[in-house]
Amino acid sequence: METTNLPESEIHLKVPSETTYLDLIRMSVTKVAEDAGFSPEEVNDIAIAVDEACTNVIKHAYNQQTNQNIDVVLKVDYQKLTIIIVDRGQSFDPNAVPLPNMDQYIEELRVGGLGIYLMKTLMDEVDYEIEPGVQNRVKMVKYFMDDGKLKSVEH
Amino acid sequence: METTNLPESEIHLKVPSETTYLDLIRMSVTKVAEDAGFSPEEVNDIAIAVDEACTNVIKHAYNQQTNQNIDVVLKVDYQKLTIIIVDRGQSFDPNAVPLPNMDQYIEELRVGGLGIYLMKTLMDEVDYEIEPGVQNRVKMVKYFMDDGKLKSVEH
Amino acid sequence: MADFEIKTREDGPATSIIYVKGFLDAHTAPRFEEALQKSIDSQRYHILVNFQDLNYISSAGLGVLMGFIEEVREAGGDIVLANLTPRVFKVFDLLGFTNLYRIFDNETEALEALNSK
Amino acid sequence: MADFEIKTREDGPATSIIYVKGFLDAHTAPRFEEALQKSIDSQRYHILVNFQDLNYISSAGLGVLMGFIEEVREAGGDIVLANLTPRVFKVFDLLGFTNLYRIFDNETEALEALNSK
Ligand SMILES: Nc1ncnc2c1ncn2[C@@H]1O[C@H](COP(=O)(O)OP(=O)(O)O)[C@@H](O)[C@H]1O
Ligand SMILES: Nc1ncnc2c1ncn2[C@@H]1O[C@H](COP(=O)(O)OP(=O)(O)O)[C@@H](O)[C@H]1O
Repeated sequence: METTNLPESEIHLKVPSETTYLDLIRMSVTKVAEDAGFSPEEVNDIAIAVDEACTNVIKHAYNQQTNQNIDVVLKVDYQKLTIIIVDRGQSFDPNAVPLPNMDQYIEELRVGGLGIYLMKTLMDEVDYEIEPGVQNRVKMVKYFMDDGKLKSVEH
Repeated sequence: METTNLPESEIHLKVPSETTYLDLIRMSVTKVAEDAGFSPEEVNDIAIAVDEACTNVIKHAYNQQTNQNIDVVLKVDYQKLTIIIVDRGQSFDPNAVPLPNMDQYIEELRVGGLGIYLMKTLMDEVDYEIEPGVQNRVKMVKYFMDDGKLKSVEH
Repeated sequence: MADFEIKTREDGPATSIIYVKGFLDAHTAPRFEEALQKSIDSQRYHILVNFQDLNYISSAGLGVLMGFIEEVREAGGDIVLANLTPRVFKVFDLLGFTNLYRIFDNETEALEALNSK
Repeated sequence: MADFEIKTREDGPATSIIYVKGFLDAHTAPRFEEALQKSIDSQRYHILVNFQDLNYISSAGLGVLMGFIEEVREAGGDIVLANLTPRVFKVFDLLGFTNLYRIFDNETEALEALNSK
């Protein structure tokens, strides 16, 4: 049992690396995002982004091994919801994964490769922090006021 | 971040010690209990028991301090759902807390003191494990088949 | 908490009807308490609590009722309950509270009983 | 997972209507895939997917559609979509998939388009 204290408004969820837990993860995220004051549409966007990130962990980082686990950390502060998803599976180089060109994608009727694109489209920030052999971590942020100026300053 | 692995079908939820999180806890427990196959009535019973245990942690163990946290562990195996709730607040002696005599309770129009009674009535097993200064832990079990014989053997 | 709503309707000079919706737990119980307190502060001791849209109750909700019942009855009134969902009724039944609170299938019956007391 | 249901209705010799209900994610996508595969296995290349009761879709659900569209079109059929909820439509729109799949407000229009193709 972990003994560290949480700062206020931080929630941890740890589930086995199985797709059956995606809906529990979405439900928890949905609840926290709703309570934080996001609109129903934003809440759905956030749920999709988290779903995609966790699906990738199960599919790619753990290569469908179900005896591993996924940590989901949700933090709410006055300006944003931060979601951190951690796995201890295979690492990858997120910079080596090109985002799809959607026109080309549709023309060539490709399959897959939309998860990270959706995460980046639906959230304000998506950052990977890969420590090979230790853990992989993706941090996603959604601001309450989707203020382009604020965002461009932060990047 | 915790680095231990979960055995299969074990879920951890860690939330701040605030009553606002009771519904997130209930939602998670409800989802896990539903997926485990409990009936809607049993699921509600389990949610109440967990709510009562967490409410006690917030009210008594943490004395309404909201900067602490509560761990809820949910485990499903072939015969039961086990729920473990851990706090690192003030300890107490569960054996020194008498269960209310409900006839007398009603006659005297008492207030409060129903939480542990409900937990014990709604769950098949309720066990406290108090380590003063370290942590308090209540473990509650609900069997899939509410088999009186099995229970009387176990006690 | 979006999942809790409480509304009070005054019915004549001495009666309040309190509608409780959603999840009644330690977080939302203070708002239920407030509604009951308000009724009592305005000398409305005939209180009908309509639990029609109440999905869930924990002991915190029961504690609110227990906290007022003595005062209300001593003042010649009562707290009666109507339209309990099965899962809410079960909690009252489990604790024997069905012997303590009069529980009715609908508002009409509850009001009749409340005002003929 | 109680939150997913899929039903197929055959409509004439060449058409299937697939009803998808609940949450379509990486966990439930294999069942959607199965339903599409079954339709194709029985030479029904005219496929209408009715998303009326679909609350949620992730890229796993889109991947299933993408996995069949080429084969279906080469066989002279199509996959068309009907009754998308706003949140499901948004995902298709966001990715430009509205240019790839014909999307209709109701089954009648979708069937007409499917069979006149
Ligand atoms: N969490 C992860 N761990 C390891 N590899 C990943 C992870 N997420 C993404 N990837 C890699 O990036 C690629 C693109 O991911 P994504 O856009 O989600 O599409 P898809 O999962 O459908 O391939 C994946 O195919 C995989 O190689
Ligand atoms: N988790 C806990 N930590 C410390 N004390 C507790 C805890 N749970 C229960 N208690 C003690 O046991 C008593 C009975 O608890 P309970 O039956 O839940 O009723 P209530 O909380 O309404 O008093 C409490 O008043 C408190 O003194």
